Amino acid sequence: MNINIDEKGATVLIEVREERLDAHNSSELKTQMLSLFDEGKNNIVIDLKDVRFVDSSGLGSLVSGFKNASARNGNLKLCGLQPQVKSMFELTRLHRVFEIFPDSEEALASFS
Amino acid sequence: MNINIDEKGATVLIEVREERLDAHNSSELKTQMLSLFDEGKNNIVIDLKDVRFVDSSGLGSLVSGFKNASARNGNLKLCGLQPQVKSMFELTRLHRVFEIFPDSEEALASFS
Amino acid sequence: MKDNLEVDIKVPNQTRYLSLIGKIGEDIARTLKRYQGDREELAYQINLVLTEATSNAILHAASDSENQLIHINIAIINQNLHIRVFDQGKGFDPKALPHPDFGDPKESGRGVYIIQSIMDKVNCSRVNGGHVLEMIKYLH
Amino acid sequence: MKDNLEVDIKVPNQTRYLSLIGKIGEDIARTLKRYQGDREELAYQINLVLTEATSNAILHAASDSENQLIHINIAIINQNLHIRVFDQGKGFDPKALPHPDFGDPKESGRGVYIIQSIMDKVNCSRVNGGHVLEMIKYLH
Ligand SMILES: Nc1ncnc2c1ncn2[C@@H]1O[C@H](COP(=O)(O)OP(=O)(O)O)[C@@H](O)[C@H]1O
Ligand SMILES: Nc1ncnc2c1ncn2[C@@H]1O[C@H](COP(=O)(O)OP(=O)(O)O)[C@@H](O)[C@H]1O
Repeated sequence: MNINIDEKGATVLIEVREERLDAHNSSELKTQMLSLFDEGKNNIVIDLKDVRFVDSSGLGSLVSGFKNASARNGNLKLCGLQPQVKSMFELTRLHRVFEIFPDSEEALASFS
Repeated sequence: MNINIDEKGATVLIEVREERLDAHNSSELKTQMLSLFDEGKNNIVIDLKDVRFVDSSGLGSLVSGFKNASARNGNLKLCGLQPQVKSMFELTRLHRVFEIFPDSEEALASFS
Repeated sequence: MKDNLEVDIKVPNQTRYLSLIGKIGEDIARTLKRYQGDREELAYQINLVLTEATSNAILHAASDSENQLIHINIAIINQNLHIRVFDQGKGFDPKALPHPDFGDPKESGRGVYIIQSIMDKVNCSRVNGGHVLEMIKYLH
Repeated sequence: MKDNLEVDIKVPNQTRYLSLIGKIGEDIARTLKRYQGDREELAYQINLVLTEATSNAILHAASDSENQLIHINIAIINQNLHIRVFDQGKGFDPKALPHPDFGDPKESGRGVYIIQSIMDKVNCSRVNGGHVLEMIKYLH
């Protein structure tokens, strides 16, 4: 999976550089987040701007990250959702669960 | 077929605004050129910059236009060939038949 | 009937082929002659339904053999979209599944809900020693 | 064998479906697991061969019926690409066709030449009252 992980102060920015976040690669994203949690990094922004397609497994990996971050008193926020990806969050009501920002700058700023 | 026809002095610029020039739409391009010849417009530049795919019918319509223009003491020149489209001209040796330019500006300038 | 079409796909039992199957679905959506709605929205929906149903077949109902092929059929019949995904599993009743609990979001359990939200008919039935999930969407 | 796959397509006898068939070919090229060469070049080539062979079936060998479906089969078998295009025509011998005259370019007559340049084996044979053009490309 093509992924970019960048520490921005106390927050970690994960850029998913894939066209699809689906049952084929979502477990890799989960694993990446778990190793961040292991290192005590519990504030995460996931930038989905390159992602054109998300399925229920992709959503599941984000929910997993969100729950793990919250359980550790951190947070997981999203940004860069393309319109059709956004619709997926609405269909599954997950837009009420995640804080969603237009871009990574705003998402990162919200942590400070 | 999505096509743009623009008179630039004594030369006509045809922009093919389609991803494919193939057996489905090439006869339309031929018809368009025939009506230009009927109006006495025999110097033509065809800009293929939007065209990602050409098949043998697409090539055939360009050969038809070239022969008609030449028979009327005009010329038909090409520009904006994407690399894979260019390979098609090489495979069929048509790169030796047509004058091919990088862009429409250079192709139009070559007429004056 | 005019404008009917059918694409039948057999690929290895592996998630790396989900993207191929989804893309074929998108290509079909973009080719539909008489569809009045938003084609790009339909393309995403067909991609999604194919991805969900096929990954369920791989995850919940694959045969043991690594070389077993997954079988998917996509057809336009009388302006309706028919998607069938065949598997070697024990089948399940889509209508009996609980809706996801929106108040307490879980990691899994959204696939069939998504399929049912998009398609007009969803039905699982026995066929040659396995099952087929049959999904229909009316396009007119 | 591992990584075999098969896509079988039936579409109306109309050139507007050429782009769908070509795109499915491109999608397959981009999914191939072990291909070492340039995938985008292969994608164009498969798109082209499918387009040429299918438009020939539509133009030279279609049945009279407007509702007749065109039948195309694309398969990866033991890392070879097999493309078969079925038609209702009288068949022809690809090897007997003259090469295009490069010195005196004509409007038509490049389709089969292009197919033969790209594919390693090209063969036309009788099948159920019509013919099939069978084309193979070795991918390894
Ligand atoms: N093809 C199938 N064969 C057997 N059971 C299935 C199949 N597809 C889905 N199921 C059952 O339906 C349940 C719900 O599926 P789904 O909504 O996709 O969520 P998830 O796959 O995340 O559990 C699965 O957990 C499984 O028990
Ligand atoms: N499917 C087919 N059935 C019968 N004849 C065919 C078929 N495909 C090609 N041919 C014959 O081969 C000739 C050469 O085809 P091709 O190289 O594609 O050029 P074009 O189609 O431009 O004539 C055709 O003119 C036709 O006579």
